[in-house]
Amino acid sequence: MTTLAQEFSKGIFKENPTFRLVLGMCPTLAVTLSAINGFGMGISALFVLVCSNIAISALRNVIPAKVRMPAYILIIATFVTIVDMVLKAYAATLHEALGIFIPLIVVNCIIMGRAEAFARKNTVGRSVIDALGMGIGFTLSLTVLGIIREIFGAGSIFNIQIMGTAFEPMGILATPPGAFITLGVMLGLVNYMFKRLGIE
Amino acid sequence: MRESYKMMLILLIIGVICGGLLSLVNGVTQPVIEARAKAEFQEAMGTFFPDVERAEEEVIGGENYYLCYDAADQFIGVVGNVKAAGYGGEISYDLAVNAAGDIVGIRISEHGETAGIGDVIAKDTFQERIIGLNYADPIEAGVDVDTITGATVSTGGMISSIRRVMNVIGENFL
Amino acid sequence: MAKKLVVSSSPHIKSPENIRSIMVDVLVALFPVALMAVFLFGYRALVTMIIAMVAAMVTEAIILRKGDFFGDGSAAVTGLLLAMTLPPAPPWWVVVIGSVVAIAIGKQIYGGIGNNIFNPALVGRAVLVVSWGGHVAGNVWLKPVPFGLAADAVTKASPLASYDASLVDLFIGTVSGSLGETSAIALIIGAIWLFYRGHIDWRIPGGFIGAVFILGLISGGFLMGLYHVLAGGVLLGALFMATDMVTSPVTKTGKIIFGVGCGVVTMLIRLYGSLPEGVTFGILLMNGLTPLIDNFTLPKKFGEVKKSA
Amino acid sequence: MSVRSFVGGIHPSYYKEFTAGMSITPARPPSQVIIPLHQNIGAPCEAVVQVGDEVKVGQKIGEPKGFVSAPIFASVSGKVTKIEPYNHPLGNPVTAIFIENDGLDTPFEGMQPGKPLEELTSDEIKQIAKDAGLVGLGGATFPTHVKLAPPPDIAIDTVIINAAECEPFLTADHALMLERADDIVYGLKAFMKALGATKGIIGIEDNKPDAIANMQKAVEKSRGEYDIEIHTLHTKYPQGAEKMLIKATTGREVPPGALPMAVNVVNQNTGTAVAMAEAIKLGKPLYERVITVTGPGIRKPGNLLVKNGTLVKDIIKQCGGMKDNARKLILGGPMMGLAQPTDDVPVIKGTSGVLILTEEFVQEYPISACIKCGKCVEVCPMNLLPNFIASASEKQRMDLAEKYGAMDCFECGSCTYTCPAKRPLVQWIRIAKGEIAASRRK
Repeated sequence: MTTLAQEFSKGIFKENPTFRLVLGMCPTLAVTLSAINGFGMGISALFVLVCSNIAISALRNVIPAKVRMPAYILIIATFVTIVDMVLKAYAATLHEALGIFIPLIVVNCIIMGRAEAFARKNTVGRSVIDALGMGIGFTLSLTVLGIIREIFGAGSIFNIQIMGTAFEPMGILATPPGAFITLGVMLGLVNYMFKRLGIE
Repeated sequence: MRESYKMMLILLIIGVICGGLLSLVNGVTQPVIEARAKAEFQEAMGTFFPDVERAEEEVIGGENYYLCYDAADQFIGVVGNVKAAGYGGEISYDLAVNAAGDIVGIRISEHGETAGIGDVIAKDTFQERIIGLNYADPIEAGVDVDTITGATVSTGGMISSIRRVMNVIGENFL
Repeated sequence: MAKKLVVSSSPHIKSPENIRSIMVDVLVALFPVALMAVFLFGYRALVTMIIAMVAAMVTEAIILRKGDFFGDGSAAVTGLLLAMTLPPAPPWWVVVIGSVVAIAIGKQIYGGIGNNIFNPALVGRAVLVVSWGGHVAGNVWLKPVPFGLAADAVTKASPLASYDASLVDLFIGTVSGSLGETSAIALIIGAIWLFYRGHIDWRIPGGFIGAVFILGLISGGFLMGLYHVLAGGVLLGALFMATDMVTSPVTKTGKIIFGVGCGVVTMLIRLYGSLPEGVTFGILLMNGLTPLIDNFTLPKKFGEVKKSA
Repeated sequence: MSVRSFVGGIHPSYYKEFTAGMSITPARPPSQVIIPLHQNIGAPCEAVVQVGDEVKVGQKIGEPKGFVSAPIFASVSGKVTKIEPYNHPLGNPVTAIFIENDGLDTPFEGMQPGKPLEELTSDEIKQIAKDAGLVGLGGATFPTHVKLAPPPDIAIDTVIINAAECEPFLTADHALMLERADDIVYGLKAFMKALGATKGIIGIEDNKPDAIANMQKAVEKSRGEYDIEIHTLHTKYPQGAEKMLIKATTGREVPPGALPMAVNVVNQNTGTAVAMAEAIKLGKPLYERVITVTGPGIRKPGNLLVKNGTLVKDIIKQCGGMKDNARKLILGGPMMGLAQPTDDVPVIKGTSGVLILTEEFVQEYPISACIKCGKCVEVCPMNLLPNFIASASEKQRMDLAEKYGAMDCFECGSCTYTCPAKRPLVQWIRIAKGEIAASRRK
């Protein structure tokens, strides 16, 4: 039996959804233009993940197995719509930047994956811990990618200019190919590090 | 048979709860969203026409045009929320024309042009060539506006789109 | 018998040629081009070439953890080829980043020489074009002044944007452009050396230049066809970039298809794209198709009769 | 006449200068010969003499056990001292007959001149070839009488004498053409008569103009009688591979997996033609042959007439011994010959050369990744993709190796020679061929 601490940390390190499981690539590649976008996307997914894990775990004995998918979709879609509306009202710029990728959280593999693989088999408590771990792992990865792309692609971090006026941003990092290249290089580095540390 | 009724019932209940939750959240956020949208538009209009008090929306050819009036309800100009064909897809931009038919402002809101080349359309070097042109001017690439070398498609697309928008504005509003 | 006899399987003799000697041949072939670049654009051209080569070699030495900076020479070739695609005097850091990207991301990430899918020098250039287009592919070039020190030379648009250069200027190279692309005569001299040494054959350059010429001819007549071949980077691309062994097909038919494909994409970008020049992306695109082309053009074995349909 | 060729091939340094133009000298008689009972493609022989027997030169000592095989003869006169396994040029030890030379060279009584060629029938010629133990002397050692007996539904119209001698270093055939031109033509005529062929072709690479001139003279003598042509071939390796030779001389392409008979052609080696002539004229079976002893590692190179079963070390001793920097001993040419771990090995019918290479030829090159330069594709005479086959073999993808045509490779080694990345292409292809053949047998 894994401890709660392990349950929590696995999402951040060993089973990091972005760098280890390579899940949820669509938002990862699309929104990590800047640190704040990556962070916003991560937090949105984290919120949906936690809420849906709680709901699904709580209802795990109520929902018949045959219709669990539609039920999950309903639940997840509800939380996603809530996130969408709240962001639109209180963080309009972020909402505009994330665009279609907020509604698309519904089909994010991580959320469906955790619902199917974890929440429906575990207690509410463990599911929350799992969701928090996975969500934070996702948020961290996206933020790191966003930070890298923002520093070199725009010369700033969280919209604070840090590189001075002489710096000329590396335009390719602001484009979709830049997202692929950054992700690829990060995947390589993270896996190299894990190998060095003996974690497979 | 009984089992499938039970399934449907459970799905229905979940659906109802979800729907209720959403309408609740919507009730809180909807007014905020509307207020924000209005403020944003006001601000946008304001950059072109500082005196704007209210605007009327008109849709021509799938694009929005806002007729701006000042406090005295005097027509002061039109802002077109329009699109041009660029190299990297559509370019969305706002074009402001005053009552005399002069272009007073242009603002690129969205584009996919190549950084360092096509994105000159969002820079002053290109926009300065546009501002001040009149409805009666030819507005033609190479005649009174030059395209920018290396970004012929982006700048050329913008110029021909502006000519088209000016025609729409001229025929409908001036 | 003094020492033990060595046993190995046949053949027991090997051609003296190795990767290093091929790379040295490429460097030799690029020498007239480099010389012409320095002659046309001044000492800054030399500085750019040296920065690019040194940065490429140092990057490779660091990644491979080796002390021999020249190694098999491929990094030096990549660096020099990259420099050839750059304007005479881009900021030094642009050149360095281009070389680092070319070696690290264009080549070593795939497993080093032989395993890369895309031409490393062009990967470096593509990243630079997209990132700092203003510095490497913008609208301002130095107008070459033979024997001049170029520092205060006039700026002028690329001949592919203005279509006003004379064919003689294009042939000699007294037009604005990248270091290695302006002088057709120097490129041809270099390529003759490579032909003579057997490192390139006619198929890729023939297909490439042929396609560019024919499409140019269709678009604006014989002189326009010639103009498209001589202006811009077609000769540099066709003779030195597309012929990169690692990233082009090995089959004879495949080479022709590859060359024609490069030419067609180049011309499509030139005639219908927003960029004035399309050689870089034309070649990179076809690089991606290379394994496919090879697989579809497996040669007929000796003695094999083509099955009639 | 135009110079003929095929597509592909390489131009290595030929190193023929070591022995070119040297006349054939008989080797010093060895004190003992060790004659392996397996000397050709096909079944090994069985000894028909016993320890203690006295044998004479040309006496049959090994009887073949199958159709695709050839008898073996004593090359010296003397006493059989041992019959036991001994080192063999092909690797594993093989049962061999040890004969102590009495130095008398007493000829076997059975060696008598027979009827002249004009009076022989086709079947008689085939029988003479079989009885004389003739095999292809180019190195493949395919029994000659098998080649002379095509299936009844195939009519052979052309016999080609392979005098290309495309392997670098070797000059044995060259020497034969200078000294035994008449016998070569005689042998060719015998082959043509045996097969009922109407045309004879002698293919010679254009780096041997003196041989071409000499052969031309010999051919002139029988003009009108037989239709024999000399074809000048472009000097390149592997011009002497049978499929390449047939393509160059007749323009016909042997289909993959088929024998030259499929295109109505039979190939014979220069040395085989001479042996055929000797068998008819003198009744002499195949017990000695011309071997080129050459290479930068030998003190006195030369073209030697060597008795079957002579130990290589005896030959080397006669040629002044190895130089101090000699590092590699090869039986055959440098492209397809076999490196030997020891010089204590007898020469056999198929041994065309003794090649000693020095240090600079045996240095190890670091093998790098394939840079897909395509040079191997360009040189492959079979028009295969050696780099693809080798890479597939390296990755244990024998299915892919087969798809790319591994089984059509005849291991000429041109790809390995030319590879700038120094990749052992033909070696990997050999592995693939072995595994594919093994899986086909299953």
